[in-house]
Amino acid sequence: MTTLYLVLVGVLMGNIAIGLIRILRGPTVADRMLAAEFFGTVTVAIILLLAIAMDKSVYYDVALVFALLSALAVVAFVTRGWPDRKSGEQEDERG
Amino acid sequence: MVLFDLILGLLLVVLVQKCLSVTDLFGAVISFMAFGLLMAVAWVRLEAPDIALAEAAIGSGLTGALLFSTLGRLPHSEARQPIASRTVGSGPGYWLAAGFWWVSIMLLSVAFFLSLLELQAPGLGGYLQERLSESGVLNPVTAVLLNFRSLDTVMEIAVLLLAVAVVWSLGTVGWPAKQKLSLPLLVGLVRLLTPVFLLVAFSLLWRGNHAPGGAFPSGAVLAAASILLLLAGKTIRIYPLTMFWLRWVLAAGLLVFVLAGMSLMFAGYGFLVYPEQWAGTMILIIEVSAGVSIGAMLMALYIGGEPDFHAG
Amino acid sequence: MADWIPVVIIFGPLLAAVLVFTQTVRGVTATLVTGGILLIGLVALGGEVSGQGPWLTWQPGGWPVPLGLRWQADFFSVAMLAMTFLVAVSGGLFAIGFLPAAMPSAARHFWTLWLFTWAAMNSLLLAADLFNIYVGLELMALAAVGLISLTRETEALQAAMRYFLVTLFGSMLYLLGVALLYGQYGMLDQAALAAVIEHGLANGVAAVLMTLGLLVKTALFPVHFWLPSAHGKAPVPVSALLSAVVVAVCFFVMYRLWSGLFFVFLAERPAMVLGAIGLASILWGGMQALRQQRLKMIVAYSTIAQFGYVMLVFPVFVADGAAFLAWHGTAMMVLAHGLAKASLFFAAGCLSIAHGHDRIRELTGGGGRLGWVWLAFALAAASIVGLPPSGGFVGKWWLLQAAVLGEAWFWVVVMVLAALLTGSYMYRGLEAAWRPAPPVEAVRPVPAIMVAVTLFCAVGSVAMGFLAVPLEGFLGRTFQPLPIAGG
Amino acid sequence: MTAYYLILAGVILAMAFHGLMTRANLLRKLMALNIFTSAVFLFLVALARMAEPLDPIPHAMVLTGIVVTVSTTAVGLVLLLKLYRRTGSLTLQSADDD
Amino acid sequence: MSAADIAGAALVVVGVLFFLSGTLGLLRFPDIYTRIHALTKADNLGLGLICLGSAVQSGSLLTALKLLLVWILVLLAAAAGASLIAQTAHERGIRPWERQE
Repeated sequence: MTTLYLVLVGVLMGNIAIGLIRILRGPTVADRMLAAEFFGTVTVAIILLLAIAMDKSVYYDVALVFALLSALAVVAFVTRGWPDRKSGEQEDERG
Repeated sequence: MVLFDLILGLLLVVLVQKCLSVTDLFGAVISFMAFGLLMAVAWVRLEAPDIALAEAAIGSGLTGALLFSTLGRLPHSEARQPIASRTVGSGPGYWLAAGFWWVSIMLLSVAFFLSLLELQAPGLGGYLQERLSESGVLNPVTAVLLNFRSLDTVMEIAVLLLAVAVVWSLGTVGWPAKQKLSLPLLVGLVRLLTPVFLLVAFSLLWRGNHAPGGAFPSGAVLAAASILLLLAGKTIRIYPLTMFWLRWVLAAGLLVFVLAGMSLMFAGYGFLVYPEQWAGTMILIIEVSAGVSIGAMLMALYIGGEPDFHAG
Repeated sequence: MADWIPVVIIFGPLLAAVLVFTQTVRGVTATLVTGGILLIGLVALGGEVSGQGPWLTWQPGGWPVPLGLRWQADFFSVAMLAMTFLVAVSGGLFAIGFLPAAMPSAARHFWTLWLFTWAAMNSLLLAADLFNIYVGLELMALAAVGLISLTRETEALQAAMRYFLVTLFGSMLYLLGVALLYGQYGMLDQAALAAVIEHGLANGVAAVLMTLGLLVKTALFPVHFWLPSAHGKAPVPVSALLSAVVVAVCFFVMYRLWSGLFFVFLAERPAMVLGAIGLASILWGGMQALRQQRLKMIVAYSTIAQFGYVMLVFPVFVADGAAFLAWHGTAMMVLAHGLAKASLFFAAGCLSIAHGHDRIRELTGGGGRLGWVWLAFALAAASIVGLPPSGGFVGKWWLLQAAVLGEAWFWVVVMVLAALLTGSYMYRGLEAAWRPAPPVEAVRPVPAIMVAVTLFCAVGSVAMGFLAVPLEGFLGRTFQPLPIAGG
Repeated sequence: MTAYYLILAGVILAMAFHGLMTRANLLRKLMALNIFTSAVFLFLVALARMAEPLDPIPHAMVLTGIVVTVSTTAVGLVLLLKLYRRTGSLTLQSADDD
Repeated sequence: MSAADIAGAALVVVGVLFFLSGTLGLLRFPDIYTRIHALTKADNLGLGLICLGSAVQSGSLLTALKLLLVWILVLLAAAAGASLIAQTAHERGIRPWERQE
């Protein structure tokens, strides 16, 4: 049984490897961010499968925290991380 | 299991190589965040749940947000930049020094890899199991952090508070930051997620005594919740009085820990020596205060400067 | 033993820093009150150490060693704590006059970072656990970065960034060495490891990594490039603290390792390597100091040279001469160098306040209050060079005696050469003193407290020479094998 | 079998060290320093796993290290932004001691 | 190999297949808007099925509810993230891909 899950985890890791190509080729910044978000979800899936393979229920909490934090990364990217040339960059702090 | 390790190791190496050599800065940051995610998978593989929690909350959540807010202020982060630094010096002196350095580093790394074979890794696991019952908590990592090696944790919270002091000394930040573009969806999302964040944060804090969790992951989840509120534009207005309380909340974790230790010393038990019957409750009090103030400190680090309420 | 002593010494400045951060106490009063409390703690510690044998140990958290942590103190750590106390308090007093004149905007943040650095140094001087030393090194490094970048000028920010990258890399090398040792023996305490450690590749690599990490932080030859810009561009009281004590504390940690944990490895070859590093630092620091145009840069480069000189203790010690004499010489030299270096930077600060710059060519001679500043500069320079009555002389003389007794003639020649080199670049700074006194209106008034503090440190450094005999007795039992911790 | 992770940590250490030394961009240097730190922590946790029974002391050390690393990285990023505002570039000019 | 195990395993395998489709979509689709579609498929169904599979397999109600929460959270994050990115991409003037006849 655990070998099946480990094979599946291997397949998911393959997904990450393929997703990496999008990071390199992605023309716009948003494509790279999509790949990053995809990695977040795949990591949650991998941790869930590992939790079953190593049958430790504590890893479900790790997956829960990961699921929570994936929202933060995307929101941080959209509001602060996307360099925006048109509207210029306000100086929002006094050095 | 071996195949899994090989793939994981390969992916980690490829991500590190991409992070350091892809020309576009943004791609490098994304590869670095992916590296953080896979490190969390490695912690799960090596059966370190506490570290996986901390890496999830601090590594991929907070560091990612920090990097994005930095990248957002560097307009040309997408442009192709020269990767390698131009060779600084020239002439025989430089090449002699570079050659000396290169050889010595090669020798050191070969010796390092050879020495890996010798490591017996005796470990203190067995020794700790015997003394765990006296520590007042069930989770061994929390026992080590807050009872056996509590001095390390005190100084580590001091490092965090010092980081906030240094960031504040480097400049002030307009508060509340003007929101660049209105995203009603984001406000809705934040209104839904914030209760879940708080629930998870305090559940992590509460079960720190008997299961993986504790002050650091819960503090990081609290900081993530407050960063989400900040990004959605939902920030409180700061007056001189709130500024006064903000400084005390930041310093609360360190103060409670040190004063608890000192009071134990004056009570005759010795610095940070918990009496058997109160160990559990004292550790809980210290952990709650540390968790809340770590959340505040990580939030202050994200803001990146002393909030300047005159601007608001 | 009184459990409260290390707690007061480490957490006194830390609590003061937190109180200053929360703006409940003004910075100056916090520093002076902490100074008072620490004076009591130091006197009590000195009494305990001289009373109850060379080594004192405390166990915070109350657990026996392999599981818990340990603090330890011997004569050398008491002397270093005293020197840190003197430089920190005098630097604070100097800052009272210097901050309003030089950087009024940053004065608000100065005191918190100053007290944090003080707490980090005290904890490093008392720590016996390898991982606790790592956290202490990070605390000190972060505070130093904050202090260097306080003026927010471009030069200071670049120096702070360079120092930040280099010193964190050094801490990581140190931690890697600690991880190797933990992998080999499963223990983190110096004494426990010293009893168990023997020759082996893993231990050798761990020793090299930890020493390399600390060399990076002590800014010795192969990895010295960050120090001149960091110490030269930082505000004066900061460069005084950094040069006099922060670098000395890093050397102290290396001294603890090589005289305790890695004492088994201190055979012929590693001692020669350490000596060669010292020699290279002396030559490189000296040559660069001769080329500098600004007074503060000369003093910064002399730090590299002086700590190169101090590294000569390893080959001299191995040359089976009077081993104890070599260690006493090192201890005395580090202490005297600390006070003298602080006084040199304070003098450079007074001169830069008076003239608005510190380029040697345009500095004017000693007149009025500047006369006292130049006198202090001369006394401190004498102690650094090692002229007879001063503390620096006693340290170098003991080291020279040990080298002669051990027939390490090569190192004797090196020491003499180093003394000549030091003398030449110190004189370069000093020759401006003989120029005619400046017209009164050309020079801005220097606050009295700054001149007093400069003079106090210089006289302190020289006075250590006169106290050589009792100090020798006090340091006499410095070199003892580490205490075998219980449990 | 977890000894494999020691070798993996060593490889990542070497790559991060190379990146730290050769990259001029300060943000890349900061990321290389973080990767170097993660590799040291991977080394520690692999040691913890190799010990019988599982040894939680390195776990506590790594937890402390992660918090220290995130605070130093935050300071490094703010310093980097201040430098960028002043000099307009993300690289350190060579030490110009006049 | 109880029935629950087999059912769980089957669900997980299908879940992984959806992830594969998500990856291919992320790679092959021409512009950002279509890639978002591919991504949300992977999130909703891929992870949903894996959560369901492991919930069935774990047997305890508490774990099942926790996994349900994980799935809902990822759904929320993916949906909100997708529309946020699409909206800002549109504002930044990234035009959708048209088929050149």
